Amino acid sequence: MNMNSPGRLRLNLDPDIIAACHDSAQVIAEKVWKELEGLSTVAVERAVARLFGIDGVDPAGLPLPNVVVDSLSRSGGLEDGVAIHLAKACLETGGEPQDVAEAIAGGRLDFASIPERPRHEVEAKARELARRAVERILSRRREREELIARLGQSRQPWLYVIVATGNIYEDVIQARMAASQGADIIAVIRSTGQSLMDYVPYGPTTEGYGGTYATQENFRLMRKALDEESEKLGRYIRLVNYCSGLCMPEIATMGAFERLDVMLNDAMYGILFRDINMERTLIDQRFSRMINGLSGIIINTGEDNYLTTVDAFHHGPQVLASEFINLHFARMAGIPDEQIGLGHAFQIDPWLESSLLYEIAMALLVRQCFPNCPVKYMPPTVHKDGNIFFAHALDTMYNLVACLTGQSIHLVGMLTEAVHTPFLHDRFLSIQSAKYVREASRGLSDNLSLVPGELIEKRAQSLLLSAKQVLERVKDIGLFAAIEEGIFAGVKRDRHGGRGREGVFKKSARYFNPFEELLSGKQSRGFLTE
Amino acid sequence: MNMNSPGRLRLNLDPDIIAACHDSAQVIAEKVWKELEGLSTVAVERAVARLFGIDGVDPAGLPLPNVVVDSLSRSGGLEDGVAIHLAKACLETGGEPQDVAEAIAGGRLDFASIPERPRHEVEAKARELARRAVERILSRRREREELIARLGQSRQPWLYVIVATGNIYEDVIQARMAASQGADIIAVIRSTGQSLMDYVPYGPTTEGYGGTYATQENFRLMRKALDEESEKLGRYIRLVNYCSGLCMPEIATMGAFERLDVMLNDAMYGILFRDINMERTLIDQRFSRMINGLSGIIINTGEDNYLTTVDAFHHGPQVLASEFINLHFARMAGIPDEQIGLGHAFQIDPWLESSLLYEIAMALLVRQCFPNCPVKYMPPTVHKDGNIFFAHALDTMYNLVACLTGQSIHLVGMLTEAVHTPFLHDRFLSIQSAKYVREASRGLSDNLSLVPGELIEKRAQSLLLSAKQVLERVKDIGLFAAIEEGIFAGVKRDRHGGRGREGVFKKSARYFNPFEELLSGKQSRGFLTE
Amino acid sequence: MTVDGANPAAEKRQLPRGKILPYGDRHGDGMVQVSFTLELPDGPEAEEAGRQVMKLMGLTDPQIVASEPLGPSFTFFVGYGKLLRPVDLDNLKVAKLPWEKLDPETINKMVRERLGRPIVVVGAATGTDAHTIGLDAILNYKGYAGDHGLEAYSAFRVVNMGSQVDNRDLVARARELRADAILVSQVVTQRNVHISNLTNLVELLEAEGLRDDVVLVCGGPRLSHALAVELGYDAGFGPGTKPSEVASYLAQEVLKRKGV
Amino acid sequence: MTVDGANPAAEKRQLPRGKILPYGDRHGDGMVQVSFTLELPDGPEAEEAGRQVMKLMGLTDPQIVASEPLGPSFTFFVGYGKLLRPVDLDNLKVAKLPWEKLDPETINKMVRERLGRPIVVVGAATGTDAHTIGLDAILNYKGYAGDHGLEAYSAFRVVNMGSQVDNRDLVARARELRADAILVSQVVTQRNVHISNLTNLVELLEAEGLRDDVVLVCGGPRLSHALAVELGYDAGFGPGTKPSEVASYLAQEVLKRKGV
Ligand code: B12
Ligand code: B12
Ligand SMILES: Cc1ncc(COP(=O)(O)O)c(C=O)c1O
Ligand SMILES: Cc1ncc(COP(=O)(O)O)c(C=O)c1O
Repeated sequence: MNMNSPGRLRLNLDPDIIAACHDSAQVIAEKVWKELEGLSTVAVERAVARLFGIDGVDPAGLPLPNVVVDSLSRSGGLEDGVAIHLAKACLETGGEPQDVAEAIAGGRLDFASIPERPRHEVEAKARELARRAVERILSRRREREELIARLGQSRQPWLYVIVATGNIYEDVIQARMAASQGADIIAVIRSTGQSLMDYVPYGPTTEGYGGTYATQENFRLMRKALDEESEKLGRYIRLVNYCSGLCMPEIATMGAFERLDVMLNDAMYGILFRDINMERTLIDQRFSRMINGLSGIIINTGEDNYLTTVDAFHHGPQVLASEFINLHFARMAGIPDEQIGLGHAFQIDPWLESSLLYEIAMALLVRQCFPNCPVKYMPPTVHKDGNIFFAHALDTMYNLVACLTGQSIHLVGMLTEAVHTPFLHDRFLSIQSAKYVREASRGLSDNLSLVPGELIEKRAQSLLLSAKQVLERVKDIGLFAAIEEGIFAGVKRDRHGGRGREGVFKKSARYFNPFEELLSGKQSRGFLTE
Repeated sequence: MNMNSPGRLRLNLDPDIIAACHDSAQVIAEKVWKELEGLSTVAVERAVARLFGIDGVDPAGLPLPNVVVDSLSRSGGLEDGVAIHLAKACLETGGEPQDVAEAIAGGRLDFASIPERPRHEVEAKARELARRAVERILSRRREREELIARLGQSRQPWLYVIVATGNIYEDVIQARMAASQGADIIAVIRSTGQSLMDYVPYGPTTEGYGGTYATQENFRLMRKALDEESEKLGRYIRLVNYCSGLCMPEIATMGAFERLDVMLNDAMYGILFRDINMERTLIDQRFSRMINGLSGIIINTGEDNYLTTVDAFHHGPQVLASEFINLHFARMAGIPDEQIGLGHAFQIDPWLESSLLYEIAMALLVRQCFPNCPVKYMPPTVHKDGNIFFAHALDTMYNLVACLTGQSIHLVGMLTEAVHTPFLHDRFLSIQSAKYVREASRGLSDNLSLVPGELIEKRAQSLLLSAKQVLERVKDIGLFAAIEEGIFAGVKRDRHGGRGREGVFKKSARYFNPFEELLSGKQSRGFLTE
Repeated sequence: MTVDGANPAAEKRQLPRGKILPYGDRHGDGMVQVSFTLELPDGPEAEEAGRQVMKLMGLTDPQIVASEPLGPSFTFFVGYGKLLRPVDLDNLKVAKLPWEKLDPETINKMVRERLGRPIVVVGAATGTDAHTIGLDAILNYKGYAGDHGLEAYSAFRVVNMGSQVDNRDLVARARELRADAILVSQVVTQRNVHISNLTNLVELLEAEGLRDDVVLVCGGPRLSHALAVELGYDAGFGPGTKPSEVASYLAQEVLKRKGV
Repeated sequence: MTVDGANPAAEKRQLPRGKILPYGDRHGDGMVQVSFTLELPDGPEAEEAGRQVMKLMGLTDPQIVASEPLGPSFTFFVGYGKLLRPVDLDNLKVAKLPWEKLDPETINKMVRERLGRPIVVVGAATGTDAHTIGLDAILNYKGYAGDHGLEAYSAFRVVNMGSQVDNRDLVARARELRADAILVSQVVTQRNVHISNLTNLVELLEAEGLRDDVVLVCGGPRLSHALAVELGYDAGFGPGTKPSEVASYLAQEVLKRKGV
């Protein structure tokens, strides 16, 4: 990973304050996990089913992982986890998990009617199935590493653009063009509403709104196209999709199987922005991140969304606090810092005097607090309106700040942000301007240093101090209460409210998830060198 | 004058080299003047006629200053200068110079037939007429100073835009709108070709190409409109026109009478870009600058034009050398540094790696070499094409450099530069973006300092050193030979070639120009405090 | 020898009264900028096709000033041309907004005196739309651009259901609260998803016999009063709407309906 | 329960063969961006007039997405709409360039062998046009974009008269040099000043009986071959022209005229 750096442009920050932030955030994350350890969710179990190789839909169109989990839920076995029941069924039938799932969907098999077996035998089978899954994922990961070694990749900041036509075939066209124009990372935005669906759609899709459904087939089609472009262009093009929503772990699994490179995965986004139940989200994020970590996928957190919802000038500390928390949740799930792409954004009112100085302060602060993270910088959006020319000028200044402050992943802003999801040429124009700024400003941060005690440094120092205070408060009251209080993005959620709550269940004493065992506590890098 | 500064962003420059540049440039300018002292031009004489109050056209449409000078030329008296002949005619007829001019135009009077008078009497009359002219100019100057004191003005950098519809009435509309959008300075671009006309058109005009004719009536109409806007907006709006061409001193006079605030006035522009005879231009620039100086007008030099003609990356030293020369020509004509707006530009190929660093180096260098000059910074133009969106992004970076490096006069670039002279909304969009950058970057240069020995500083130091060498070479061979060699803008001109050469004449022993006597060697500020 | 004998009056090439053309740098020049992409590789053929697009838009003197390859098979164009077909100002149909702007005190007073209780308002971002900022701007105390939201008025009792609200849930809630008005926000408009969402709500209300009992209002950045009326709403509010405008409308409309 | 059953073939809503529409984010969506100014104060009336402008341009679903006051009496609009009138590719008239691209050696050899002397070329930026960069790019040794100018060829003898050349002086010089070709550059185009300049040169040449003796070529950023031919020139070269293209054309055309 060629980590970008802000050169000589460095803030003078108190390392003790940063350390204190880390300490608080770690306590916050650990406390959450201690409370939730005894719970699992339908999404986690469906992900296990997928990891075991189950895919496809029943005649009614219901995805087989749902069929399996629903069936197990009806038969009362869900509390044990789907893994041992599937393992048992495989042993019983001699088939693969997919065969079991199809048999269940076809009404030819019923979990309840499968006779018990010795625990160690069933666990061993489950472990074997899990190891196969891990191997499948690692082989995609190695594939990525080989491609990068062979084809190379752009210098950072990497230019990241979205495609969002709603139609995977149009998306493919647009993505290919974007790559040939200079994009390094292509994100396929999901259709509005997918995050609230408690299943993952199946097959190629052509009818999304404001985005395209995330399906494994869509992932595959896009990955294939981008692999072709990568070969053509002689540089590896990364593919992104979204984990958030009611299906975080399943989508993480699909991403791992289809060699996605980056996934939006935020510990709290679902709670705050989709009104998904807190426990559900926090359990799901953990398992999904274990898989993201294993697959070598860079996760991107969603703090930028706070800044679209509340005033960016005043909410800097909350963003930073949330980044510390997201980081520690990710580390706990075994993701190394090199895969933790914390998110932030350029969203201060452009007409505020010295707004650029505040943006630089925040961007440097994030860069310096998380030196090993491939931080992702989001462009201005809220303060754009239909004046596409002004929006383009605003993006240009944003581009400069992205380059000057050494951000790693540079999401390219669109001049038509306030009008529509990007058109083919919107992306061209935005990439052109971002490339110009990237090349023209090469070396700038090595030529400049900050004057101590001036606005930029003072602002950064005060943001850091406030973030520390926010984190201490969250540590004191716990994350659940903090969200109930509306500390993040000004959004208040009830611990027991929100969608998908019915999908949370208490693990039985017999509960077994071989992936927990395999992946827990390990940094994903470990797997490759094992 | 609230001079802008680049804050903490300062280059480490060797003051001895700067001093050496000044020395060479002063020698260069003095040498030129020594060679030309014995010459005058028809344009200088027409300007004297205008200063004496002659205006209007004859029935054929020929401006009366031309009628007077042509008539004198025919009668063989031009070598004495127009002043004494006019003074004599006034004494003879008891009328004003305007009456004399009309009588000559009407064939009722003939210079040759006016009897001689004692020299001291004629000179005294000429001095009296000249003092009235000076008073007329100073009263406009005081008016400006009072308006600024009462209404105030923007903080620098001042936003400067052009209007160029070809039609003064449309120009007035566009200028009013531009002022209300935030422009601080309005320049009325001249029609292509006016600079080659050996007379100044008369009256309001509506048919220019790529600009509007500079006429005294057009100046008046625009000044009036901008005064109204200034009152409405509560800040003084400056008006600009062009001195260059075959009528430099006449237009300087008209500008002084109509309270223009800024005039493009370059010692060499006419030679290089209009193929006007060297001697003609160098004599004319001197007299025109004496008037500009007196009237409190800021002059703007045209080094930016070099960078549109030859590669900006390689020709930095020539630009700087030319600025030193222009400065010393201006100082010799009695203009204080506070009125010498040296020009330069952001014109390096945007796709050159680190181009922005080179632009910053050059902009800081000019700013620091001429700390008391209201330097004028020109936007990118050559590297723009019909992609108006990219052009807008380029201008945005230019805007930042203008603010960061403390330029005083910020000519706002147009996104449609490669397409047409600006439309009403082009100006709006460009001003909007320039204002955004100005406000957003407030204080930035106080927050940043340059890392010594890095690219920006090294580049600036090497440009300065090369400029010194260029100046030494020009000093050695003289300015005429240097231009013949094509040292500036890659353009070679012959000392005895070019247009308007026939308008240069040798002064007789009886030559008298009361303005030379009144203004020579005096810094214009002196007049107000006298 | 003068350059021209300008005459300001003659010069103002006035169009016929009530007719107007786009303005570039001269009255009546008709100048328009366009940009678009064609699925053709860059080259003279594409450029000619681009010019034809401009002709199909009725532009005189079409000039393609930039053609940028977007990849092997698409080209992006920027063009300038003259639209010399005037707009007839006299025949413009500008949807008149059916209320006048009142200040908060007047609204509060008028509702207190004439209705005797607060107007009950239920608001939601419906369907899968999760954009709440616009809705909150209208409803929440904080308001928008220095103008307080409906919560700040004694004249309103506000229930903000938030985002992603199913139309059925919204209707149920409105019935339960005996709401006087329903306020819907729709921000995502790709493939007209807002139109189908909005239409569906009207159908539900009609099916439940509730349509006439409520003042039905929608808002969002791509909505206008004209479009709202077309879709069967009583009013619609577009970008930049201030809460006090909505408050003025609701107070006047509800009181009118109640006949008080 | 799946979201949709996409079918890539069916999905490609192909237009009839040879017909093409602008492309925003889907084949055939017709999306076009426009911007323009109207001489009206900002407000609902102006916005409706803006929408009418878009309708007059034949745009379906016209959306004004920005309206910015430019001052008290002008408003600037940005809009998006759909142009659903297809361009007919089969009927495109693309001015075919009447020469093929040759390399410098071929040109030099061919002129040496067939004409036996260099082709004499006089170039100028005429009228009051002082833009010499484009003309110099074609004529001077240095050339343009890595391609040498005509001076670099043994096949040409180049006389570059520079800028602001009066058409009469140009004609006189061409006669004096017995020029085979005249090359004119015109960059300033405001109010079509280039058109009158170019036309005037043709008239002068005709009046002097010289028109048929020279290959007459013009160039500039707003010129095209089609326009040049329309104005009575033999060829025209637009933005981005390389000197070798001009050299190829001149060699072929002059040799053809001379019948060698
Ligand atoms: C902020 C934002 C978000 C935030 C929303 C946070 C929140 N809590 O609301 C987040 C990051 C979560 C988000 C997510 C998405 N967004 Co969003 N988002 C925006 C953004 C940047 C600003 C919108 C905004 O808040 N404007 C400020 C408010 C005050 O203005 P307003 O909504 O117009 O409201 C005013 C008026 O319209 C009116 N009004 C509005 N509602 C109502 C209701 C009533 C009753 C009344 C009377 C008046 C009224 O009054 C308000 C005050 O004047 C816009 C782009 C832009 N710059 O406009 C994109 C944008 C709206 N988003 C878009 C999309 C596609 C999405 C996603 C679907 C993308 C994805 N697939 O992930 C997601 C999913 C959201 C979902 N399921 O709906 C698109 C919509 C494209 C289209 N035209 O269909 C836009 C235009 C961006 C783009 N170019 O792609 N988004
Ligand atoms: C450089 C420049 C100048 C320089 C010129 C220096 C010089 N020595 O040439 C200076 C600063 C002196 C200048 C002055 C003016 N300029 Co100027 N200038 C430009 C600029 C920035 C670039 C033009 C250029 O050199 N392009 C690069 C060359 C290589 O491209 P090209 O000319 O298109 O040439 C290529 C082809 O067209 C073709 N070609 C061109 N000529 C010929 C001839 C033949 C025979 C052939 C075969 C091919 C050929 O081949 C070339 C190579 O590919 C443009 C804006 C822009 N970005 O385009 C404005 C621009 C052309 N200028 C403009 C104007 C109005 C002026 C002035 C009149 C303004 C004023 N009133 O002061 C003055 C006066 C000039 C005059 N009397 O003509 C306008 C013209 C508007 C219009 N469409 O009418 C422009 C578009 C700027 C604007 N938006 O206002 N300018
Ligand atoms: C972390 C994260 N997840 C997901 C999304 C996308 O939203 P949705 O959940 O509707 O797909 C975003 C949007 O920016 C995000 O930041
Ligand atoms: C110093 C100077 N004078 C004059 C002009 C204008 O040219 P013209 O001579 O055509 O008026 C310029 C153009 O930029 C200039 O820089």
